[in-house]
Amino acid sequence: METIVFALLNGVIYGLLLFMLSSGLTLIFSMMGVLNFAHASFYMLGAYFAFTISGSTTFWIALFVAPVLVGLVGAVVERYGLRKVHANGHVAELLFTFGLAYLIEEIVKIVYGKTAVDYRIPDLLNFPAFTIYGASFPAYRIFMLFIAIGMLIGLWYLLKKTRAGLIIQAALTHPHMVGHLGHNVPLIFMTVFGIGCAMAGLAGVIAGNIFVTDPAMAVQMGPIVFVVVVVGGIGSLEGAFLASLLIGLIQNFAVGINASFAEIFWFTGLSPTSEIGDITISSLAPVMPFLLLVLMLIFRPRGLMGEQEL
Amino acid sequence: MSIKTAALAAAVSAVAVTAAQAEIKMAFIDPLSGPFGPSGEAAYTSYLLEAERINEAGGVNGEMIELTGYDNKVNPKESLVQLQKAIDSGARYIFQGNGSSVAAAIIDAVNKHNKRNPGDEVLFFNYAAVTPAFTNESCSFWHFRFDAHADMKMAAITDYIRSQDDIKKVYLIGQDYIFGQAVAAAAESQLTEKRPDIEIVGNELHPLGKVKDFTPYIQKIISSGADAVITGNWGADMQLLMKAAAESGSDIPYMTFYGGSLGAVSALGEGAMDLLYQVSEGITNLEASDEQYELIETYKERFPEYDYYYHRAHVAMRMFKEAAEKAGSVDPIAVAYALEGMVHQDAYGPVTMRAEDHQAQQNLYISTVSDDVKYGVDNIELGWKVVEGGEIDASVAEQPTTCEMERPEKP
Amino acid sequence: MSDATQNHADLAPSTGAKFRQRTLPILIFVAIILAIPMTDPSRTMLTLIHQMAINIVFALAYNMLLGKGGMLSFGHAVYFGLGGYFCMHVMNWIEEGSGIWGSYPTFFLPVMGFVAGGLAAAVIGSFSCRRAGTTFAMISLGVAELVFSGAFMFDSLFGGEQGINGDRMNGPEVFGLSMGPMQDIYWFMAFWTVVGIVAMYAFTRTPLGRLSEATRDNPQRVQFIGYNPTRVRWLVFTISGAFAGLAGGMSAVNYEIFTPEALSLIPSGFVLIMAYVGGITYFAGPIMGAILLTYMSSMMSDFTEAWLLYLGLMFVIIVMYAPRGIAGIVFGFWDGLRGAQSGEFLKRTLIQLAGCLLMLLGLIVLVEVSIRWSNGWGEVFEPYGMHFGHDSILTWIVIVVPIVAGAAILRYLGREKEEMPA
Amino acid sequence: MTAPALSLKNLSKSFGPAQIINDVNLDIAKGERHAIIGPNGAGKSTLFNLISGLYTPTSGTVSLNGTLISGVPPHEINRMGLSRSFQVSNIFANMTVRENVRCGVLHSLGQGYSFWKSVTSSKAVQEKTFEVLEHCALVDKANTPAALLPYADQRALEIAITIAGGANVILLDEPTAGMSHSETDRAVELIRKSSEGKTLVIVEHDMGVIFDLADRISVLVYGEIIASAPPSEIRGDPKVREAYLGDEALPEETA
Repeated sequence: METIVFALLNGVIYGLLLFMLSSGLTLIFSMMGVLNFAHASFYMLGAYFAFTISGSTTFWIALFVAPVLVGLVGAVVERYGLRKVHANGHVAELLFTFGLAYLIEEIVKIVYGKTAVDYRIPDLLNFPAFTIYGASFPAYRIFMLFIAIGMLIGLWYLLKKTRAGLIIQAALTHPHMVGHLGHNVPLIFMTVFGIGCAMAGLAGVIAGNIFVTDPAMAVQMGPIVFVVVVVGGIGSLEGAFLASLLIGLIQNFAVGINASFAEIFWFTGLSPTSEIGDITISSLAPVMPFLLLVLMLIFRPRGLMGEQEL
Repeated sequence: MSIKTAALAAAVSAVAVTAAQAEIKMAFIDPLSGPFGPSGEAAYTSYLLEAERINEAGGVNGEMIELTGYDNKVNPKESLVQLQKAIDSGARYIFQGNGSSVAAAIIDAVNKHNKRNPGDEVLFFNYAAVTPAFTNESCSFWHFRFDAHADMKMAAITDYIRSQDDIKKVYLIGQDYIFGQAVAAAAESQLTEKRPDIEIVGNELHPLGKVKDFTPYIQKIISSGADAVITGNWGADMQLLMKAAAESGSDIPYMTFYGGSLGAVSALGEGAMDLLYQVSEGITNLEASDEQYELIETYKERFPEYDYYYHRAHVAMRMFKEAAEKAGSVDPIAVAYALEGMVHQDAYGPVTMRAEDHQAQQNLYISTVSDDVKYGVDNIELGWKVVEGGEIDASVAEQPTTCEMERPEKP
Repeated sequence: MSDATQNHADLAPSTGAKFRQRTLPILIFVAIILAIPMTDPSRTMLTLIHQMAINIVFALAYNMLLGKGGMLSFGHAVYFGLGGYFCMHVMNWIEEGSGIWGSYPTFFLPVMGFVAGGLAAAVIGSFSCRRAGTTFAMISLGVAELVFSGAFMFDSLFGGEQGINGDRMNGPEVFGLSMGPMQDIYWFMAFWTVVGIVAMYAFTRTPLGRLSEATRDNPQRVQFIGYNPTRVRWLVFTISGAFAGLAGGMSAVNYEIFTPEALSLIPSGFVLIMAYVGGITYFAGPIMGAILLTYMSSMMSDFTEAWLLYLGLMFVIIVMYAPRGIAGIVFGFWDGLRGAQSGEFLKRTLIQLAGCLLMLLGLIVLVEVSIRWSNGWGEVFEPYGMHFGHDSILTWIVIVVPIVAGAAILRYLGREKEEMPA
Repeated sequence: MTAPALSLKNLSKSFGPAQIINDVNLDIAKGERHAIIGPNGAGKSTLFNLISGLYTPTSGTVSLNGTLISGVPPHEINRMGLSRSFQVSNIFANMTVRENVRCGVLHSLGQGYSFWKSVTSSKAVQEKTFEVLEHCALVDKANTPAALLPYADQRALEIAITIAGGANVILLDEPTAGMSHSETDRAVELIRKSSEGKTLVIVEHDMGVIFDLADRISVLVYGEIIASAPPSEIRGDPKVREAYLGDEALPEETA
């Protein structure tokens, strides 16, 4: 029972965090056709910016300023980088963002050093929120939950209730039509790219301190975000949301399960000392998202909510 | 960061100044970046300081030591690339410690190199890779270990647990590679032998250096009802484990190999007292000579970011010097023979380099965190203090060896 | 209408042209390989050459996918790694002498890598090659991560963190090579590099090789000449995986160790950069890229800590301004020199070069000064006896002036070109 | 009685709510030159895509020489002897003209997916390539990169690739679109020559071309065939006049 409660709590938080990243990636991809390989690098930038800002001011200022800065960086990258390679097709754009991920990591290493920085959670939130089954649950994680839900509502409001959102939605479904409506398409692209990056940055701000803020955080997060987008169905925000939660929950549930293959597949006579029999579900946790990806590709290539086959 | 590295730069330049007359090239191959970067750097600084002191005192047989650091990112293959580079640049003495997988690869590569390039031999001084096999079935003449291996450290821990009657359930957590597996196996077999009534309620191996949030593991430990946790974790895996334990309000004692790793104590804070235990070959707060205190203080002054932790790095350097002087040569084979069976009078008791397996035998100390100490760690007031009954004599920790060593011809 | 005497043979390039374009470069390459040992290279040099050899074969194998097949993969090291791993196991079987393996020469280990890499690619490709373009790229990334993290679960296959190691000095000797000393390995590397290059070049001349290019350019049309583009992609993927496995086998013999990191995204990314920087539209491009980048990674890292930053910058600049890579620049320069207005062309190129060099100068000073400042070791960037502190005004002049001047020159040239009548 | 070369039975295709092809029935006999005409948006290209296998019909069937081919992937249909061209030039732009044609030749000469022999090793491939090039008057440009060809030659190359595989049913999608008069004449000549002894289905806007070439004409309007008859009858058909020819007496589309 306690395993379930813990896995549920941690899974939802992690899942929402994944959604903060994957929603930006989905927005950018479905509008511009650009698969932003450097998306997780903006997540990393968010954490580092927040570390710097909260060092000289407070965490609360960083919470607002850092994502905005990351968004601005994103907009600059779109305006002076991506736009130039746009003519060479999507693969060239993907390569550009791939190189960008490299660059950001190296610049971060130069500016902040190769090892982790001491980005701490604010003292105000550094207390146990409640205790269940003997383990206390940190208040900061509850705070993360609220931020993530807040962002979710904000995104929903932006897309459904504002004029900008309507244009974005129109652009999502009919990318070629928006230009005819007299809207400045390059400006829309730049804005969407910036907003997507800012959301990744916000995720970095709130996750950098409970995980580790080091130059490897982008590389570790990147592939999982891609998995989320493919599993959810490319271009579908709802799909990305479901896939994020699904992967967050699966990974956290897996950690909590000690059963080994030998115990699960006892009927096959698998020996618990054999290499396969010895594998426990909890040790499978890091592989789960990728396993899910491959299974999805084989059995349901369009993803959870995708409209078409990839 | 800037304070730390300024001092490091000073050390680098101090060693570099002597480079003009350098004769003995040594290579330090360990992580200098990434999650285990601080572990490597903490040891590197100790070596640099000791090399500098030896050079100031006239060097080894009048020759100066030049030590170069190589970053291997705790990756065995990268280590071999760096090892090749080091050998190509003339290094004949290799120091490495972080990661038994790396040490295994280096032992293998050094064996091959020495076989294929007679007259060009290389020695490997292992200061922290403690998988027992290196001085047992896979022992090598070219390998010397200055740290107690996992079975020895576990013997010290289990010896202590033997007297702790309130520990009934033990949880094992470790890194998923040869070292972590060796620790778990040693804990299981030694506990069943010394305390058959203890129940092992969990035996968890997690990926090395990849887990960013240990909270789910800690929650699992708490719900298992364990009375104590035994872990061989080191580097970031140790620090993050403690961070998660502190966040979850865990009050279970942790018996660790590397609780002294950077940042583990400060992660727990006051909560570490009587909860975090470590086994080591010496701690700064032990009664020692003024000379030793002076070394500790010099180190802290030079490298304020780190604590004096890698005492064995100094021991390894000094034993090399003694052996080279005894042999009257810095030729690796001669030095190796001189090291065999050598007894070094150290600040924390004698260190014997056992000839049959090249495993150093030394006293071990179980310590816990206390606020009543001479030297704190992590730049806070808390520091390590030996627990009652925590002085484990070298003979208690000594383990038999299965090593059948092949020796080259004596020069 | 053509006259009756003309026949199909006249359409193919003449024998002379074929020799110039195809045979001659390979002969020159072989001559260089034969000449190198005469210079009595140092161990460091040999280490570097062996790494280059492995990377040349790997980058060419990769370019079969990206350049010739139009498939961008972020996980090609998987096949390199699996091929190499299999070779490590074979190496150990040779050492044990079990079964027929006892009489298998280590010299031919790359053949085993080829087989293993090909098989792995055939299996994985059977589902990943159903898509093309960016989706294929994403899938390749996911599959690579799956294989990489899965590798830690099967220690008997992958050896866990410490990997699998072996000893290449076992099994029967061939060509009188004991495979121990580096000089022996040199001939091993030379042999397999030439075999790899010739075989992969030959592949581009086969029907499948041509179809691979056709599928890259126009998969729809390929369907209507009777071919299944998915099948073409799958076959190309398999063969490319096999050659990556061959390179893995070369690496297994060279390092005598394989660790799961060999399957990870880092080598996958590096091979992509090698191939792309070299120039994916030319067969020789990846060779140039492999040589240059191996050299950079091994030598530049001794000169500057920021070499990865320079690498990233170079990659991004090439993606933005020279998508045909270094080979494109070299061949473009060659064509320009031989073109009608070679004088004008040379002048333009030189000015362009000057602009680039100026910008590069400023950039290098900027990076080097900031890396030293950030390290905080108190070290100062002092090239050629000059002194650039991060706090001196001179330093900032040396940074800003060349960058602005260089940018201005390049901009001016760019404008001039636009105004030129087409 | 031999089966018709192509037979469409109750063929329908819809995309979502939009019904593009509606219950088309059409038999095309072997050796017939059949033209399909109709206003823009009538579904001519969709019909071609259905026949050539690019789309799967929503309902109904397509048979080639009596064999059911609806639902069969395009490359297999091609191997069964049906080849098509495209409305916009759909060639391998990075290859030379000769290489383009050679790609088209490969499969019919049993080269399969082979990667163990050189593409130049087969004499049959070389000869057939030359023959096709000669047939389409492209020999002089054989070594020109396809992307650099003049427009009319690109169209000729499109036809060359289409016939290179020796298919006996050939679908041409507006082969003369955008050509000048003299170029059109040359193209018609080429088409006539290429389709000798074969079944030809052609979509065309140029009525001159149609009435010159076709044995029979089908008129497609809003996804339905409203008439199918020899040219002379079509000209006089009041339904056709009303639906199609009425507003543009003899439409001569310019590009």
